[in-house]
Amino acid sequence: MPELTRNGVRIDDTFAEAFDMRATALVITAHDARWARQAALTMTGFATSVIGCGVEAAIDAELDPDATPDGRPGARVLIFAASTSELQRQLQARVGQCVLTSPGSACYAGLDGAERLRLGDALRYFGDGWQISKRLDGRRYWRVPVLDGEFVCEGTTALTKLAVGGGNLLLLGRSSAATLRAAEAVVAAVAATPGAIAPFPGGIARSGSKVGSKYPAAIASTNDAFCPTLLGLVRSSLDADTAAVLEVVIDGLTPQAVGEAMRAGLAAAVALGPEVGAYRVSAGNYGGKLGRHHFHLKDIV
Amino acid sequence: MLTRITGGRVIDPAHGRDGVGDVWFEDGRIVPPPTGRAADASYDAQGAIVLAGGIDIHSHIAGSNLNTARLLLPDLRRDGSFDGAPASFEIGRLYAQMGFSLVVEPAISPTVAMQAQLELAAIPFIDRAILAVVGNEDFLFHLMRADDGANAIADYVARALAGSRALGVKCINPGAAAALKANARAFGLDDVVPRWGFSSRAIIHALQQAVATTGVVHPLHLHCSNLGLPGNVETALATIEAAEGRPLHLAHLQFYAYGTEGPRKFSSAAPRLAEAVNREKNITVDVGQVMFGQTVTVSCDVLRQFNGRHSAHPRTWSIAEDIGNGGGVVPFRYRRTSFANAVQFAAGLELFLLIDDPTRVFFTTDHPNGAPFTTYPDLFALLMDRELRAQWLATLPQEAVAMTTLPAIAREYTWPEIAMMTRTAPARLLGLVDRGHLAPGARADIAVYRPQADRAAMFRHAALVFKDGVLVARDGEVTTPRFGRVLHSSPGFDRAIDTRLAGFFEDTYGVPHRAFDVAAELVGGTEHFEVVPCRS
Amino acid sequence: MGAVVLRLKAPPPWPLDLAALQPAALAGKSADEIARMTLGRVAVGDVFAVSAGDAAELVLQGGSPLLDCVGAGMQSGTLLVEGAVGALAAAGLRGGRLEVRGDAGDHLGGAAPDSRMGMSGGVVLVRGNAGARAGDRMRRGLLIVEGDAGPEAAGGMIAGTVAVCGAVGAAPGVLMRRGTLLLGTPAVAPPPGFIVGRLAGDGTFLRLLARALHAVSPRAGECVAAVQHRWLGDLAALGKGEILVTGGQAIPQHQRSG
Amino acid sequence: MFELVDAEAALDGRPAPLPQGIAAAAALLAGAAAPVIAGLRTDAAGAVAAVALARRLGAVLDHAESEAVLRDLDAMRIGGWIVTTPAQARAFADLVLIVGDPAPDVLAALALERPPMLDAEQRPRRVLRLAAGETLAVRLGLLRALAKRREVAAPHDLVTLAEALAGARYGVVVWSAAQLSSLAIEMLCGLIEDLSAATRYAGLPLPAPGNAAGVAQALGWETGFPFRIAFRDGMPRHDPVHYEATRMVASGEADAVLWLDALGGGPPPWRKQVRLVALAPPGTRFADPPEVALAVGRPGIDHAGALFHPVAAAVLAALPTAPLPRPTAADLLGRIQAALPAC
Repeated sequence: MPELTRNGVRIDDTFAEAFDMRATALVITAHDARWARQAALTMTGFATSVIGCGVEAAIDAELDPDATPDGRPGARVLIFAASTSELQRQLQARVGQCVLTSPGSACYAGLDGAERLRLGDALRYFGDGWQISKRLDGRRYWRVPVLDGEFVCEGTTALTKLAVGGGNLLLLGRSSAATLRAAEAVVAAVAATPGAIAPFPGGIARSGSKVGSKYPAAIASTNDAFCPTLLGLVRSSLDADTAAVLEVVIDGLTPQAVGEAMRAGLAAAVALGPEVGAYRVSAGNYGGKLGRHHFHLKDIV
Repeated sequence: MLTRITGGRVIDPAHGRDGVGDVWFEDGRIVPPPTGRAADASYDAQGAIVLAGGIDIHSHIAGSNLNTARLLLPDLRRDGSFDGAPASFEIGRLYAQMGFSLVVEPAISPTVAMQAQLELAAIPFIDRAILAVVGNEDFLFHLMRADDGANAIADYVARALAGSRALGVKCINPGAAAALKANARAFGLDDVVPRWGFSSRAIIHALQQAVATTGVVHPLHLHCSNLGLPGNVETALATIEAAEGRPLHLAHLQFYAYGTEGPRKFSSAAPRLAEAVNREKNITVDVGQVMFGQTVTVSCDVLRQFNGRHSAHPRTWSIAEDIGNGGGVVPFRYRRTSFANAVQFAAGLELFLLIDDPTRVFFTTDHPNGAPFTTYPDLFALLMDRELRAQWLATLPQEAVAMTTLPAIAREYTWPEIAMMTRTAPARLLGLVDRGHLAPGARADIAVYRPQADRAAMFRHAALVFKDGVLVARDGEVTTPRFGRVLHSSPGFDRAIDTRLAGFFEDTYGVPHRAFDVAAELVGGTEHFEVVPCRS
Repeated sequence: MGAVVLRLKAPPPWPLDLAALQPAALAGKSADEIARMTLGRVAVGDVFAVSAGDAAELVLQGGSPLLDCVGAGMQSGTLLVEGAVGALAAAGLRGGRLEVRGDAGDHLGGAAPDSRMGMSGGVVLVRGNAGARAGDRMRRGLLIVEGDAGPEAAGGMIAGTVAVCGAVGAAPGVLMRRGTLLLGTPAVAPPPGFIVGRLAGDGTFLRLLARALHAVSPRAGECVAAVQHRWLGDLAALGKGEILVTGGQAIPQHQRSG
Repeated sequence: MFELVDAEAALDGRPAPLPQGIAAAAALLAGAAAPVIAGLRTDAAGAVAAVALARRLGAVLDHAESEAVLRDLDAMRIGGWIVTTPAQARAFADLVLIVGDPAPDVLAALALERPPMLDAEQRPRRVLRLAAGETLAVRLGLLRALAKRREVAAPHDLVTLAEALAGARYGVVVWSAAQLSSLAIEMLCGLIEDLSAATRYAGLPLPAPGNAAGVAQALGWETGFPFRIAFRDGMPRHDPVHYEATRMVASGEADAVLWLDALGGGPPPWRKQVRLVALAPPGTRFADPPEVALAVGRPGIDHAGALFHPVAAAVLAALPTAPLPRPTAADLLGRIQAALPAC
């Protein structure tokens, strides 16, 4: 595999293979930033991978009061799913269980577009007939009576079918600590990129996976080629001195957003250098057979 | 003036005629081809279909309930697209364009007959008739208790026909309107009218017998109980059984063709009903087909309308109680996207297609209840074209289509069947000897259709329409208005019934009974009316 | 070219129905074509000096209480009246924007003659006063009266928002089913059929409302900021409407048993 | 003051033969830019003839009592209504709520002093009254809220009334639209609707004079609309605001009026000068002589006519009580139409 080196960091000539996804965005507000963040974190919890959670979701940005519809502090969250129906189902469940319940919260569309998902339109029934609809400036809001006042929730939010999931960077380090530092730097860079998120705990996945398994029931299993403890037992992609590998998975509302996030993440990893962070960066793919979006590391470095 | 329509395919099932030929008429009547005389006027019908004028046995074209629909919904009519309740003149024009020459308004209570007759007098081009509604009046129940019940009821029914100048007898959800006055909200075949204790079944029997006694040709025209409710096929089947072989006409049967199968507990039970109708030869039916779009339901089934008022679209209604039935007007929009409406649409077509005998199933939408009569052309096209039906079905909710057998039905109506269903058979059902056919002596009510790829367009605008030998419409344009006749029966009765009616009405309602009688001199004089003979 | 401008040449001879003068319909018509349009017995050109335009924007220069049905049934575009209008302005309005820089007559934003529904979308702003039954049977949209409104404002309202920055006449919100009536003049007691309700503690909805109104009328936006009371009714009807009221002393919270 | 005496016609107050009167009427109407056919106190045939003439002239049609009729029709259109007839109320109503002070003749037909004729138990009727007035709509609103068991503050009399209303088996609410605001009628219809959830209630809107209800019916079947219709290009248009005859005369928009009053209800209500053709029974007094006055027969008195029967609440034949060979309104209108110049 030809190699490219930047700031002493080896960059594999490979590509991240990403897939089309359905996505939406929400703006969640509250009295203060803390409770806005709390509602956003709760509704994006257990949303690491579509395989096990149905959706992948995370906070895209925290918003100042002047950037939200109601002039209160807020957070924008992005939610990705493999199908529109699953996205609708999860949206309803998560906003209903995690935002409607959170003190002082309100919830608005975070995306414009013609195709819509039901938000307040689906949740209004919690009002048991006492819910009130109000259309202002062409947007419809529901006011649902709750114990601390009213839950204000926009009727619908937009759906995008241009979203992409599965952008990724694999960070290979000579120590566990250095690998984690590199991954953290990548996550911070992705977080600063609008329209892209890194799901998984803190944005990092240590359980990078491959498709299939020896067990017929499992559709994915550990990516043995990148497991340091299996070096020598399997056909490995690792070097002899690789101590640990971490993956940052990136979902974006557009292919461009994923590309930008990967570019920023790769730059951050490179900036750390091979001693402090990763000595080598790679990416996960399935030979180009499964996803139509290929982000070649040599193009974004 | 001797007139000849030449070279068309003349279809007259009454006389087994179906072939290319001429039709001659003079002085308003069909005549045999004359020898030694040339036609004064001749119309070329080569390639066209020549039929007698169409007859619609059940269409709400007059009366205070329909007029309420007009006054209730001026906003719907503003853009000209709403045909649910056209003005009287327009009714005549639109029917004439389609080649119809007689329409029966089937629901006029004798207490509001005067206005209905005034309205009929304002409908040009076509002949008209009303059916008089009985079956919910306290006076009838009073007679049912009397010693001379059967005779008195026959006299009363004959008296009602005379007073209202009606052709036949209609009975609408017998007993239910009376029960509603006592706050009943449901009423089935064997429920009884509070205070009087008579069931719907008993009222139907009494009236069937009365109609037979009067000699009126048209059998009791019955609007059954439980209209529109899921599972009401059982009501319709029980009613057919209750007729016990005596003649009975069931109106708008589609509205009773509902089972409770499927996930939504609403399905078409039309095949079961069709089977029963095929078996019971004493039964005739009209369909009351549903077509999609805005309409207004107008019915003397005041219980049904009272219960259905909250499904109004737009959200307005008039429920009016009166001596006997009263009436309700509830606007409604049948939607293609609605599961229930799609099942209704399919169930109607199933009835048309599964009832074998075109002499016992009649062509109606129960205008405007299932759809305005201006949808007839589309309905004709659907009956005659399986492929067109498939196209329509493809636009409907498939889970609704699955609740019907319509996709599997291959039958396509032929021209002779259409002629039988809309000309020959209705004339017989109403006891008319000189209408509905093209043999010498018949009235020269003739419709000529020029076949074209779009069958609906063909039926919408008949190429030529003659009424009593006068050209009244040509390719959709009507000529100078002229007026047809109003048909009615005139059975004899014992005048003693008048005394009983007078006493009951003046005391109970504060109005002398005679005040309700139609005054012929105010609706065009005696020339305006034509008596249809009773069986002797 | 821009907006179509109609300048009133002289007071109308009698009440004229201006519903036909829809901004979108006039755009692109020549001055002659517009002048030939009829308003009952008179031609537009008899009453107005016409200058044509190509935008869905209509300006009426000069007003009169004899100009009825201004913007009635309008679906899009903008209509600006530099003067007063008569009855039924914005009646049955479905979209677009009407601004009246003067007073409006009765049934502003109400049901068009022969119809059962008031305005069902769009934005209406009246800088002056309005007559009786403003917003009658309104179903959707935003109607702002910066001055006073007559009796039965927002009567029979189905949904939508009516804001009256000045005083209102008797029986505001009568037969209101849903919707919001904002009153800018402090009032002390709810009208018959309304009970004293509560504002939501977080005020989120008021923030949204203030923002939306402020964009059309800063004065109306300020009224929202001053809202202190919320009355609920009309209990004779569905009872899911609200009257939002600025300042004043509210009567004590209605005590329910249990 | 001018009184139409028993001459066939009068031109500017001077007797004239009928053909001359017809010709003058036709000429006057044909020359008008905005003619109005008003009054319309006539039978069904007169109304039908008036529609034909209006269609021909491009005229507006309005009835002297249309305001009251349209108030009732509006209430029906806005939220729906449940109504009954006086004949039914007489037979079934065990409770009658009389709102305002309706004309006593129809009330008498209800025989309120007797039990409902078809009530099995023959219990006496309960008769309740509610005064009309400016605050009626508000009071009715409170009554409705009470009837829905909502906790509104309301005067004691309304609380008592609400309790009484709930006890009826077949309640009838009687009103006369001429005395009530449209809002009050809407409230009444709503009250009846609310009460009908549990028991039976129906409204009994009493008809306005001048056969207004009968003429509304006739205009309905002839044109599809009630009063305040204009014809443009032969097509009817209905606008209750702009086609109000009184307003059109007051504003000067109408330049000729055919005042049709075959039922003897009196001259036009307006003082404003407008060119006038009057069809009225002999004995009718006018402040100023109309340009053309034609004597017309009275349906139900001089000749047979179809009129709205206030107790049956239906259009019925009214046979003449004292037949006289006077022309009917339909005759005269037909002759005027025939005398119009060909178009």
